[in-house]
Amino acid sequence: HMPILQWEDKRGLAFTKNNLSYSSNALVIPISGDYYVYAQVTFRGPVESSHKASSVTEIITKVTDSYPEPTQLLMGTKTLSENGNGWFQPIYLGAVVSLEVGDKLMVNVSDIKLVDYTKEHKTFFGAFLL
Amino acid sequence: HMPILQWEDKRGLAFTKNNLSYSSNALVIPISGDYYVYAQVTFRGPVESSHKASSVTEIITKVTDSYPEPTQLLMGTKTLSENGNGWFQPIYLGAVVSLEVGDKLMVNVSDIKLVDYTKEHKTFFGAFLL
Amino acid sequence: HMPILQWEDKRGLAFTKNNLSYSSNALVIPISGDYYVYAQVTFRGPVESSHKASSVTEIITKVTDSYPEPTQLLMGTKTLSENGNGWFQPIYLGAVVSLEVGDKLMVNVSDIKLVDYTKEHKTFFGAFLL
Amino acid sequence: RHTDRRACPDGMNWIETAGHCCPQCPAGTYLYEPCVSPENRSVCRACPTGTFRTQPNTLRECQACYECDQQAFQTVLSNCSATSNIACGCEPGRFRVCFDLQCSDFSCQKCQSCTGRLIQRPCSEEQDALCDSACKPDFYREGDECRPCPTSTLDTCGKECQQVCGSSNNQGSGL
Repeated sequence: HMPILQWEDKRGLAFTKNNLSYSSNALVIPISGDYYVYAQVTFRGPVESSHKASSVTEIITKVTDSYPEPTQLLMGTKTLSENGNGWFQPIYLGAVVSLEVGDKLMVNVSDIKLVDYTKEHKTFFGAFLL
Repeated sequence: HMPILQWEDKRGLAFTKNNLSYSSNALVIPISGDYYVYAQVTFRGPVESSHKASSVTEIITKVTDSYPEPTQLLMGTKTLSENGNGWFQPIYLGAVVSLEVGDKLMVNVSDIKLVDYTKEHKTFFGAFLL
Repeated sequence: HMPILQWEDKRGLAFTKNNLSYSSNALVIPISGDYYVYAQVTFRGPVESSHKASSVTEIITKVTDSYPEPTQLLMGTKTLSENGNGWFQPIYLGAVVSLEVGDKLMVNVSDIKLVDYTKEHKTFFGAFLL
Repeated sequence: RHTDRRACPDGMNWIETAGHCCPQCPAGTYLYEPCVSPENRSVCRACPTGTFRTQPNTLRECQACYECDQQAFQTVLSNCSATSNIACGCEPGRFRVCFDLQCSDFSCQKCQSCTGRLIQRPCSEEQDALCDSACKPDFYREGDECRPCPTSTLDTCGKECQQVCGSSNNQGSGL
């Protein structure tokens, strides 16, 4: 499993809750329906501690009571051609998905140490009911 | 003309139809109005048969009865700096466009052999009425 | 401050105003509420006059009567690994933000000379009320 | 009579939901509830920890503080307070490499060590150290490095080393 991105709730990573509740790193769906779900993760490196990353991946995942396994809803994945010096790379994802009340949405990333969490307008996650 | 991306309905390329009908590779608009139209195409290479691509392009196009020519609505185009070894690269596009009932929306790509069809959460296309 | 992208109304940069009014380079919010705000800027280079850019940045900014300083709402920033030859690169941003009537939205870019203005479907900016 | 929404007196802002002007909340606070009338006070609340407002305002929430990028060897120069955002710098022995003109994003690169050379300008937050091009006394050049003269016999060292270290050696002056 890819690590799940933690969304600091109190301080509010740009995290548009517009009446969606948030618990243990996931957006909880209050009413069933079609939602436009979106997330941007800004990756940056190199970072000593993590092996030399050759690509970065962001996945919006759904966990639902009616199915034991998480479902991958949307994936953005890109190879890195930066040669050693500092690099930045945002990945934006967004699409309409049908969700049931109680479903949980999460963002998984290939390597959490490569995520730029320092500014809330660079890494964000949200959804709205159509 | 750039080739049109085929949205294999059965194999279910992530294709949110939410009451939009789909026929011969196009989303057909059921009611006139402002729609948020979006598409992501994940490109990957190199692929032997296709010449060495130096860039990838994705275009959301509209075909309408009231005008003989297709209209390019949105375009995402990026040069490739990957030097020979394997690469992959998503392009996401989305915006509000005014559409008439019966208009058809399609996704054109620079080289269809470079499109990663394998997973529906990597290449998707949809729209919703505001 | 980063330069503000000019949205030439006449030349019609793809700029979906759907009942939002536009004045002096900014989208003016007519009614308070949650909006999905989005913008894509296609950058291209190299351009002689501008120093060798090592990265490109796009920021959607808000100016409001309730606060004397602009607020950065969304930021997409990417390093360039293209080595000298021609390159182009889109950055797309979109998210839900709460806005008050009279608030103004603008797009700032790291270097205005690197923005590809030529086609309105490559660089666009808009918003819609949820 | 409604004043035009722009024409609030200094220190006051138009509040759309109230339909009149209200006093601004001071820096470090946000507008919890508008004043009941322009003559009354606005109800302001302190920014919760981890958020800030540097200016007087009538906003409904404070802005989230940035964080320093520990993975990229940044350190906190000054903590986020209710009235000021966090300020980040580089760990000792590193200097800033800016990604853009404003240097809002930067990485912290290791300072060069000038081994065997005189330091023309020490490493600082803003820029790398500047080393003298020539080697220090008792050091000889090998490629673009300066190596200390061997204290024992000179037979293993190359031409450059012989030249530099040979002369100084018979004065027995070590380092």
